[in-house]
Amino acid sequence: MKTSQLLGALLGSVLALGTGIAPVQAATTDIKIVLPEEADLLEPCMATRSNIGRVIMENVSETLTELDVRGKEGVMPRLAEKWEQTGDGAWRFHLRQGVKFSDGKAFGAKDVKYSFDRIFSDKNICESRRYFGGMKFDVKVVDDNTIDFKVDPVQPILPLLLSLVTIVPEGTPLEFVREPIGTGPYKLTNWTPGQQIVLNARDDYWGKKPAVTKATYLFRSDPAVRAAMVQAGEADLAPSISQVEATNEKTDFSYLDSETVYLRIDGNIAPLNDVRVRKALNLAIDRQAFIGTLVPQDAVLATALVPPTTLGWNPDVKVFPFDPEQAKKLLEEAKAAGVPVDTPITVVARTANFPNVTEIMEAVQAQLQDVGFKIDLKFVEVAEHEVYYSKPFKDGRGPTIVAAMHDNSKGDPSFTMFFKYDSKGTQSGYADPKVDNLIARASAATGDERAKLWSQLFAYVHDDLVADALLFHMVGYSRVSERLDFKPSIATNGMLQLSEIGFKK
Amino acid sequence: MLSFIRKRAFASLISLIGLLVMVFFLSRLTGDPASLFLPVEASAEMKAEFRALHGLDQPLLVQFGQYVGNVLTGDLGESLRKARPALDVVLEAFTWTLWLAVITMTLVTVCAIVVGSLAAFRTGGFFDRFSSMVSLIGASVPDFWLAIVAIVVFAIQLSWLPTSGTGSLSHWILPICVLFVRPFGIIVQVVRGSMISALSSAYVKTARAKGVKAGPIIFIHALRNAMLPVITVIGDQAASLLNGAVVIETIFGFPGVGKLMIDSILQRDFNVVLAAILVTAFAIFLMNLVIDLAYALLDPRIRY
Amino acid sequence: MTMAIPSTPTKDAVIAEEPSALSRVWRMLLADKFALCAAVFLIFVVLMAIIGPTLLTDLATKQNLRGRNLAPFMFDREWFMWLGADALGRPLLPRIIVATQNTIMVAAGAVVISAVIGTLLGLIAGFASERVSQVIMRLADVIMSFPSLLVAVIVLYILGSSIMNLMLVLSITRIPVYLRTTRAEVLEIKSRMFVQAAQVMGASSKRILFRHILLVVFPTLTTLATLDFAYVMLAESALSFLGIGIQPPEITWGLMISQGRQYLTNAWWLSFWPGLAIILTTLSLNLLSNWLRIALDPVQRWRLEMKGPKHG
Amino acid sequence: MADHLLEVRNLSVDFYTGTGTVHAVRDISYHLDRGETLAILGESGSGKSVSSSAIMNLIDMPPGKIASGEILLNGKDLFKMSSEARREVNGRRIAMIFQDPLSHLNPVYTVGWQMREALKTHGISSAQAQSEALRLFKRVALPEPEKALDKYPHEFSGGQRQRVMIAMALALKPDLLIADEPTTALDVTVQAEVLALLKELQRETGMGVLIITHDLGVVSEVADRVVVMEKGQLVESGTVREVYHNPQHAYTKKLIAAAPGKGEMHEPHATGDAILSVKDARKFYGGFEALKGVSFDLKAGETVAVVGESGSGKSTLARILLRLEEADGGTAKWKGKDLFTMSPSDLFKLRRDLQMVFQDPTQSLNPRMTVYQLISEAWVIHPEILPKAKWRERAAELLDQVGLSPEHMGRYPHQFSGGQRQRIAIARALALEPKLIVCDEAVSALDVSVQAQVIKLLDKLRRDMGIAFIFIAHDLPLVRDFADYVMVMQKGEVVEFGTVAQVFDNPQKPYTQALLAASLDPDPDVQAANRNARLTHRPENRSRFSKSTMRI
Repeated sequence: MKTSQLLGALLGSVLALGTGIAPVQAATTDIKIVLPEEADLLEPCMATRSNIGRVIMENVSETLTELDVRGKEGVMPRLAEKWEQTGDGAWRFHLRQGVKFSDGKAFGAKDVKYSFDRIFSDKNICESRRYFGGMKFDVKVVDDNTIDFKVDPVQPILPLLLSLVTIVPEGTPLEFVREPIGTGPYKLTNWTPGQQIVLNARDDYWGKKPAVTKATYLFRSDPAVRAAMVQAGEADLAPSISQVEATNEKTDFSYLDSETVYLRIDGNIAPLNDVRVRKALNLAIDRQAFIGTLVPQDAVLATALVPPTTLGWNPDVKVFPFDPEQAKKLLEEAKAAGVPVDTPITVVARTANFPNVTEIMEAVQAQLQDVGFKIDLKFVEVAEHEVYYSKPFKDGRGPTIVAAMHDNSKGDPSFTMFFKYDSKGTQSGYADPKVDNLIARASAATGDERAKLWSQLFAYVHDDLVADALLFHMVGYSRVSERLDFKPSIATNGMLQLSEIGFKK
Repeated sequence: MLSFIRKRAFASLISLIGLLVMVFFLSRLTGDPASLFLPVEASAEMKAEFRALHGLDQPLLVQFGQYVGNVLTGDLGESLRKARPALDVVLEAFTWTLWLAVITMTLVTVCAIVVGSLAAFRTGGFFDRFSSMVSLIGASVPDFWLAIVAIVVFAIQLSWLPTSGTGSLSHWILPICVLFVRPFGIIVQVVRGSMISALSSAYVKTARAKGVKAGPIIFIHALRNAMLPVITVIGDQAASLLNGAVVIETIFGFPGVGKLMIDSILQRDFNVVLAAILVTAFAIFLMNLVIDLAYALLDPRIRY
Repeated sequence: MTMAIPSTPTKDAVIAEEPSALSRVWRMLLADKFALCAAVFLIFVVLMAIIGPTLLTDLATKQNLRGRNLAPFMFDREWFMWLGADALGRPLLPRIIVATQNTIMVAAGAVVISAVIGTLLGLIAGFASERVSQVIMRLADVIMSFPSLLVAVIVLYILGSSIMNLMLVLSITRIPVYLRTTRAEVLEIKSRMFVQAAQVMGASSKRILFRHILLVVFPTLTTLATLDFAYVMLAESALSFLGIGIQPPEITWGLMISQGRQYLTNAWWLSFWPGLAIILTTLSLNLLSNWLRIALDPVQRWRLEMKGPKHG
Repeated sequence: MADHLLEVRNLSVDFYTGTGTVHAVRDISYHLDRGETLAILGESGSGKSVSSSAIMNLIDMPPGKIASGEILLNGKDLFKMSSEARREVNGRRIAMIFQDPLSHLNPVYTVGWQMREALKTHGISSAQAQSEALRLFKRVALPEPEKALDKYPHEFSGGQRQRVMIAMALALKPDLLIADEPTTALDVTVQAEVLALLKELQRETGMGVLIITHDLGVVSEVADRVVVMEKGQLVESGTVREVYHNPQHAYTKKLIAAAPGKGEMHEPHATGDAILSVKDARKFYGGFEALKGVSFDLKAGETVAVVGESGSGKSTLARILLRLEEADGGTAKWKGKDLFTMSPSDLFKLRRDLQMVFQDPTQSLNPRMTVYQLISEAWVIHPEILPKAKWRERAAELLDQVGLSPEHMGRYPHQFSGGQRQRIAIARALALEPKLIVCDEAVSALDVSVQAQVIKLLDKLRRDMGIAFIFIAHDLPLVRDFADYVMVMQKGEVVEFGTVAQVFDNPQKPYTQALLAASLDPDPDVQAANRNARLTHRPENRSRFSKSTMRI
């Protein structure tokens, strides 16, 4: 049995060798996309994970709603045509008609309910479940094309949340699947693990037929290699390449990629529990010096953990200036007040967390040391990083700063603020009642009120609490073959809609 | 003969069991796969559910008992991340590695034997000094460094070969060439040393006294005698290739078992790690057996 | 009988004059120019490893974001910029020199630990009963097939990443090499006449093992360790390259290659120089090990001694 | 002049080494005719093999160089031929057999393959080569020649292997056969047979034979003429009888004088009780009985020689007496205590009394220890013998006693010659002040002249210190000058035991007689007589030979 498998695999690879000798120039509407990391699953309910989402999100599996990341339209219809909030805070969604799954089955309200039930099943661990923590759902099928969501507590941003839930046909196994069935414009036609994933355009798609007829995904971990492949014509699109490689104006585009780099401070431990020390820390870092050197020219200095496109982003909050003298003064003040500023502070960073992480952190270390901090820089691999980053924190730990990168491309701060600043947040280093209060109020509010409350929170966290040292909103670079018409967006990190790709005439 | 194989198999089985036990328990000391599989924002409950789903919440000994039970029925468990049987994942990757190793080692063996033998025939001559230098440098170059330099030169600057990945025959050239260098350097030196002593041996003198030509003296009389230490080294080198040329596979995006192993270790995908170790250890056992048989084949004085 | 070279011509007449050990080593080194260069280079490397960090650490860690990836061979600049600068504008030449200490220390530590443990186990395995020997050999098999990367991740996760722990990781994976070699040698030497002669004199097993057998195995082990030093250096740099070895801000040559990797297309020197340092060092070690193989063997030593400049 | 089959004229061969040029042979000349046998006699380092290597083109150049001279084969200068032509000469016109046929036969090919290769190299077809090989194997009287062709060298006994070599050499009926120490590693009876075979074949084919040897006995047995070499120079030549009876050169005289077996025979004179009394000692290796109940007594200051061919159990006896191996039966009383069953602590004390000198001093001295370390180790192990302060002094004394300069204490064994090394080994044994020394082939590996010196040393020690010896040897004449008693062993049994005079002058058992008859006497006249005597023993001889080969 096992030997026959092995033999089969051997034979298969011989064939692969034989057939792959000359890469036939396929139809001009076929494209190849080279990604840094292979999807280990193609599970629709895991599509919020970037390595999966880039392949299947809105290409194979669609959602009820969709966030407009290019314009200012906010949440747009996708599989739901429209929706409204009923009196008791529940939401009613009216579904699109005439939609078919790629296996031929018609799409209806029962599929939506099934998709929700599946997420909460104990037969799997769907990642999208995390967006609904602490919520009770009551999903009712009204008719084939109408569905009601009653959520406790009331969710003012439910339509936005539903942009994260992919719809699978009723009857999909509860366990993770490797061959997703969806309503999207493409279907999965080939997946050779370790080598490629192929999507083909569907003829029976409900919407506008996309220009790309076939997309082949390849995976290379080295950014230089990815860039070189587009240059050499081995691929048409490399959604993320490194800044160093992005040298060709015609093919290389930068985009704000919703990743924010920051130093998470554990404000429970002296001397970091002193706000003067935290302020000194912020003043000691010469953020501007990184721009255009270790951090791409187009990167933006951060004043909040969410990118400027997010609801409630506060333009009045200003970046801390680089002022080592002031920093030294603050440190002295703190020292005079009995704060143990000489305690060595451990800065933990993750290897290969973001481009140039080593150099950036070494530079930050040097800058901090220049104003008198004692810094131990420690690089760890992902599993260990997680131990430092998330609660429960270790007892008896020393003062610790964790360099991390946070991604929120979803337009609302709620996906960020609770986790990072609330006293119950898993990565929060603070227990500040005012922060907790603002987060609770903002999460429940709607419209302008919501934006205002978030704005207040951003200002408080940055200026008064000085919770962390925010660094940069990072920029990604894509290399796009000259025959393609495509501009990357803030969502490109987690989602790559093939329907947005056109061809230059 | 059979009893020899049986004895070897038994010894290997013991080693394999020891290996499994150590890897099983030690790897579980290296952190929680749940927090790696799930996003950082995931709640403690979700993590607990993940552990329950994969039986990671059980006491270690219970987990081990279950694992052993499953292994005995031929089930090596599922990959935590890929929702596929771990063995399938490993065999798929191992096939690639096997090809890479077989092709590389075949080339290495042939080239090293020819070069080493010729160098030994005229010790101290130009060819000898040249090949000694080349092989020494070959044995000294860090392969990952060579790999990235090769990519820059041949794939990026000259665009002769694809940068990495798989798909066509040309994709194999760079990885094989890079992997070739070090074993070649090492084996040439062993062949040379072994051939020098074989060529100065008494039976070669006899052959010369018989009037045998130089070619047959080198490649028939001396070589077969010189092969014993050489195949030991070939075996060692092949074993390290079978274990997966981790760095090279990573750099060239080659979906082999070495890359799978490092990925699985970093992701704490225990079942895949264990399956990968089992498969490679078994392959290495088979290879060592073949080498032992080759000893007997080459030298009639060795009988098992 | 022998015909290549007639056995030492001065056979019965006078016993070969014996110069002091040091001058003998020197003369044997002179006889092999490659080995001489290798030895000189290695001494230089070791010197750098010892004094480099104290002299140059400040220079090597001084960042200058405006001088990033400065190209090499700008001889009009200060000497330490001659090999260029890295992504933080730190001069490469002092960095390579400072990194020597970690690189050499890890390799040396790993070699010493693995050689001592491996040799001891090998001596025991070769001399003890069949059963003990089998247990040890199986243990060696287990270590051999234990993926070294997994060892690295386990040790570094549990004990944290440090130079000491990296030594530990690398030495664990190299123990079987010494173990097997020593055991094989012991098995062979055990049956030699001088061991029996010692037995006849009433020497204890311990004495035979350590005074007689170890003495004879020692040169083989020295040669092996020299060779292994090169291997461990490469392994260390590969680990650092994969990101599971030494972590910044500590530096080793392997780590420097890894850090320079992303700049290969536009600043090749970042990876090239440390790579060259590794090549030269391993090459020297290989050359020296080849020389040691001959120099430590009294039967072959004459080849070197005879080649020495004007002798007797 | 051109009539000679082979003529070596003014040959000088140099070897380049770092120290300068070594003149391996200097200006030597000799000739050889068809049907004639010429012996080159010399000790190790004399360069006796160099000229034959030059004939066969076996000298590696560099480092070797033919400095001058010519070698004429049937009047044609070999040095003027192309290397291809010389390759053709090798095997076809001149063939060669060597000492130690085991290492000179390729271990990984069957002897049949190697035979056929010799034939096919010179243009014989495969089928013909096969039948020819079989014929030759029959001719050299290999048992079961058909099967023998498919066997590997290690599956034969030493004598059979030399027969294979001879068959291979004679495959193409060469004009000249060079035999380089063809019988050195063989038992005496086998040696006699191989030499006889060579003579027989020479008579048949009329070839010239050039035999290179260190053994005067071999010269007197087979050669017509002899040339004597010393340190690369030809010091004497002439017919065998002339040279033996009327040596001109001092070196030749020394060689002839050193040949053992001509001195006075000892008469046992020791009195008192036996210090060692062996009764019925037995040893098994698996199912094979290596010692089948050996008994003898030894008094203080006495020497028992144990003589036998390989496989006779003589070394096993030594090993069990020294407890290097455990005996499987019998007793050996050392001063009343059975040393076979002695407790470890008693055994440890016994080690002082009982010492051993091994065959090969190169191997029995740890190459990494200095002479001082080697000797003083005895006192490290047995500290009660001597306080540490006196070690150096005593070591110097011992070295002086064995005839070595005490200044050499700091040197390593490889810096000494073979004979000197054996003296070191003896000094080491003496350090423990033993009562009995077991010498296991202690002088077999040494040159004849050195052999004589070492024997003289041992004899002196016996006289001065009253040490008893068990002297194990395969060579009878050697024993004759040194032993009090001789014990002849065969297949694990004592065949004959008696005083030297009894055994040598009046051997009782046929095996002893055969042994005596087979040993070669340096005197060509004596040897001729022996040869005639041996012919009468021949049938019995053959049967013993085949049995012994089964066993090895």
